[in-house]
Amino acid sequence: MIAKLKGQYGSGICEANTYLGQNYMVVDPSIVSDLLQILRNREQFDYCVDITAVHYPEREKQFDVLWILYSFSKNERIRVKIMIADGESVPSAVSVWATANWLEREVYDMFGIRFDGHPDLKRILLPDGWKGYPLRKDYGIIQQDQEWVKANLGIESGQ
Amino acid sequence: MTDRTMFDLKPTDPKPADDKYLSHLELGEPDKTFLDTNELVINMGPQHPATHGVLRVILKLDGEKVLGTECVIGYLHRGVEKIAENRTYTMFNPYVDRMDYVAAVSNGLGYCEAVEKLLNIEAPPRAKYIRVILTELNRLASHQLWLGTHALDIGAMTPLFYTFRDREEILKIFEKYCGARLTTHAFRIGGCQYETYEGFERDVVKFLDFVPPKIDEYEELLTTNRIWLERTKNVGVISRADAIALGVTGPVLRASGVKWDLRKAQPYAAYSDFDFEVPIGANGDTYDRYTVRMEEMRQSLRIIRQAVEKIPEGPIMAKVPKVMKPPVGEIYHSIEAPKGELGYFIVSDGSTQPYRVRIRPPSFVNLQALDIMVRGALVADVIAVIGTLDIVLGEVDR
Amino acid sequence: MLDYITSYLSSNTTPGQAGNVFWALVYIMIVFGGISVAVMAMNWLERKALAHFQIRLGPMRVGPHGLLQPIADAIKLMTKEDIIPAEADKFVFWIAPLIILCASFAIYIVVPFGPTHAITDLNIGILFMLGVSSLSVLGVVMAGWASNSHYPLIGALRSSAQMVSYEVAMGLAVVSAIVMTSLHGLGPYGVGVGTSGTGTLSMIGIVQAQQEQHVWFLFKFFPLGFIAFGIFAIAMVAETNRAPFDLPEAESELTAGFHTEYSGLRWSLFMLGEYAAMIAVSSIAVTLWLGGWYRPFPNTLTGDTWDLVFSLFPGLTFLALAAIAFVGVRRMPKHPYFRVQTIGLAGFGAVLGLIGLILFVPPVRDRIQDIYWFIAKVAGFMYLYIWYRATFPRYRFDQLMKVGWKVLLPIGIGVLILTAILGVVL
Amino acid sequence: MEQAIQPGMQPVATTFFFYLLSGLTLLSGVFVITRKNPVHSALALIFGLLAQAGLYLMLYAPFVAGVQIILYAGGIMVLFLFVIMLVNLERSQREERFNKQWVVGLVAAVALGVLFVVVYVKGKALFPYRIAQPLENSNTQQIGVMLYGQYMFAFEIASLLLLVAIIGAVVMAKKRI
Repeated sequence: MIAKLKGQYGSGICEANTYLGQNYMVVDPSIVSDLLQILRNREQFDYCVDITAVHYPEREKQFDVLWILYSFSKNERIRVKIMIADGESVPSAVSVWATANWLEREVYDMFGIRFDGHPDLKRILLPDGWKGYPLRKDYGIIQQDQEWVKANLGIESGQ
Repeated sequence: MTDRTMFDLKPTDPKPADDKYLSHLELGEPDKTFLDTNELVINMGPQHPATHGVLRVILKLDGEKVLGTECVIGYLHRGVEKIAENRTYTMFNPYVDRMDYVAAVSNGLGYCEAVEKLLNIEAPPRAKYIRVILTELNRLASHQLWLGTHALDIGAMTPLFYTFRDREEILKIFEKYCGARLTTHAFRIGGCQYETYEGFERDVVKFLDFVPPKIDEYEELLTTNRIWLERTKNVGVISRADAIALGVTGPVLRASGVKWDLRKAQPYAAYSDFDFEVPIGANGDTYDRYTVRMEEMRQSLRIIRQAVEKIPEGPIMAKVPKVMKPPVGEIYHSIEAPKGELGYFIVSDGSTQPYRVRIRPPSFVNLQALDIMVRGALVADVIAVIGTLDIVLGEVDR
Repeated sequence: MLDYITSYLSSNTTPGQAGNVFWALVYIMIVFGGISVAVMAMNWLERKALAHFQIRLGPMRVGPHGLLQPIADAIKLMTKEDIIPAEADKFVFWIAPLIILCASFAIYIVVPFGPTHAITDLNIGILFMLGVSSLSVLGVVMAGWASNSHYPLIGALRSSAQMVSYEVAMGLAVVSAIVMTSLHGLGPYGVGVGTSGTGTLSMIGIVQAQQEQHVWFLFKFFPLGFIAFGIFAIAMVAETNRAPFDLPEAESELTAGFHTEYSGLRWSLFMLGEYAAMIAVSSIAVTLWLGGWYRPFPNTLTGDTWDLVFSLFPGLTFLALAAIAFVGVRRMPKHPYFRVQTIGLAGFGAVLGLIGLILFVPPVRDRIQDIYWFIAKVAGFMYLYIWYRATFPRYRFDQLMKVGWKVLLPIGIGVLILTAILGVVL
Repeated sequence: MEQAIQPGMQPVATTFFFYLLSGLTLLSGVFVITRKNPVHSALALIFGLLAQAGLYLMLYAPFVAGVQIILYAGGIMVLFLFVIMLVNLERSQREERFNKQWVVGLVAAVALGVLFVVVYVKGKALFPYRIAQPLENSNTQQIGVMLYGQYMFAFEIASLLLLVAIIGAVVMAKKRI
């Protein structure tokens, strides 16, 4: 499969490897939209387990965005990873897997990564007017949106 | 028309500002008669007896028919993933119990196994067996709690008390084993902290003999009850294709006819040693989800019985370094929690604290299916479907 | 004065018929007071019985075995803050519970607890009952609307649609009972005797017709009477908004339905109305189908011996209750903390036993008979209400309507037509 | 007190009740047209109908009274309330309440007034001072006999009319049958 994909995309697949028995590939953000389609339709990864992101503030391309996929017919998992810089947006996978809807919203909520083509991209766990993206590394663990807390809860601080 | 609906009956100020009464033509929208119905937007929750916590569902209704829903979640958000980044691997272990608090043991199992994988160690067989016994007991407790509350939502009060009576026996075993009943923190990375107490096996076997007639009792109250059938059959149907596309897992997926259980598909702990069935449903309706869960309870009992019979002697803790520093790398490990696939994606940067812990909560993903399951149904069905999804808000919001 | 009372007791008309204002007032006091007490007792019994269905104990703290719980509840409800939502329509909000209460209590005007133990015997008794009970819908609708809130309004809509629908089925079942009063056929199984007479709408007349025909209407034209009774028994549960038809107050969907916004005394008026209505419709069912105040087998098991045997039942019942109370005393924990409770329970048992003994005194024994059998039959229905609540899940709204219109109504019409035909043919 | 127990109806304060009920009827009639909130109007109408039922009872027509309560107060008015509550009241409250059709109203009022006066003047001749009291017990029976005997045809026509109304309502309400 990897070979086939490599043949198709060449250098678009930067790395395809296995770590602790788990397959993952790192791909170029430009091909990820197509690649997910192909994985879903041709390679039968019909179940999108999870979409998430990791923040590396010291890197130039600050964010890893990951898709964890599973194929019922092959009983196989694969992780697709791309690296993007802050402010870059990612193609949405909602049209490929309906479940991506909330998962992408959560990534947006926590990291501020925008997904192009998402039908309703807004915060999901945090309140709508909240400022800041808590799972970024520069967001402190006791940090909070003081303004929001004051305005909506009528208290000085949530701590 | 403003966003006031037909149900906003009493105006705050019936007179217009200029204090002049208008004929109905002057009021505009002359083609709109009073017989035109408006949609009613109703807010279910966050404090509502049937939303199982602080779920808020905004329902758009036409009469009693549901045109659409929107879930507003996050009222119980505690930033568990952020906390993980600021604690060591060991310190974070008890936190996961607080997510799905009715199935805390499963949460702990998933986390411990994920970290073990990252550390490249394996728990000893005896620990694995203890883990299986406790996890399956916990699955039973979780399903019992689900059944009680689900039946209560549909209006049958009595099963709630029956299930809580029997769940109590499970919690007693937990309490005897580790001192806690709900958020047990039963497992440690690398095995189990505690050896089973004196008489543990006897207690479990006694429970195994005690509970099957009780499950029959629940079924007697519900399974063939005509009202129950009418309330659950063909309600909240989700097709196989939709279920897969929406990524729902656990009993919800199996009720739609997908025979997929992580305990079979990718066995973890000691599950490969046991013989059990994976029940599936045919129609993907609320009744199928009910029967699937009921059968799962029985299968759990089967697994526990085998585990108690075959439990090996030996150590319960693997050799684990005092200071855990997993090598740089990423791991995704998932288990079959009572509610579906519970996954942990852990990124290690080689330090004592995880660089990132992503928890893939089954309730969160399953809840997303609520919308398509209740479209075109009635308000009462929304309650039934929320119940049948078996969500725990602690896990949805983390 | 004593003569006056005894002369009244030996008369054979109800105070309403006699046009006797004084006795009518006395009866009204007794009946309404009795019903209020019965509602409290029912409240306690329901909580207790439901608890035992559900392997709980129920109220145990206030008084021995929670016997004083209803009183504590009543005091609590009366002293609670009475909240009226700011945007509510004050007048309608205020009057709604009163309407429900009046409607459910007014039914008792025609309920015959015995041949003379009724406030009055209207010759349109059953019609009056149907009319008055339909008025409680108004209270529900008004309460839901006046609260100016979504849940109560939906609850009120559901409730009124439900009550109006089931009234139709109920009416049909009632009509077949009325038809039976004028038809003296023996039915396929030859139960009863053929006499001559005209039909009646009067509640006392209906009971007497059953006695004359030597058959409870439940068994008349078997199984027609049975089916009609079944329809009534289902419709009356729906009519009183009780499980499994308790959609208007479906707590898991609509929090508390039409009385969500009510609190304190006003809320308790709703509850009082609901329970009073439950007892009222059960009384109607007993009157129409179960031979009203007559003891079992009044025509076959005749003679002094049987009369004596059946007249012992009231006293025996109270003695049995007293015995249960004394068993409870024996089982009370022997701890000083429980001493007051133990003494209280023993006292309660003693009172019950005393009442039982009084009921053995021949004059009392004879007079109390009618009322005892009537109440015993009604109590059976009350127990059914609790049993339903413990057993059944709740119907969905469309299913409820389906049952009402597509099942009960056609069957009701069929039964009515068949009854009429059978009555003419046989 | 001693002779209070006697069989047969004893009219109790008839005149008082007549004026009480009539007054209630009139008062609620006035309320029906003057209340701004249609729900209040409907409630007033219900009270009026109940008071009328009381008047029927005084005329020894219990069956009519019972039917009045069941059908009007219990049935029709509930549906009325239903409709009114679901209509956008905010709008209707901002609309003009009276149509200002003074001429028509005046004509109608004058016509009614004339009729009333004529009946009052001639009534004593037209009707006997006190009509024979029908027996309360046979009233219901007589209505039945009348409806299914003498007025059979009219009765059936009326039921046919109702059937048409039902079908019409279903056709109008259902978009697709």
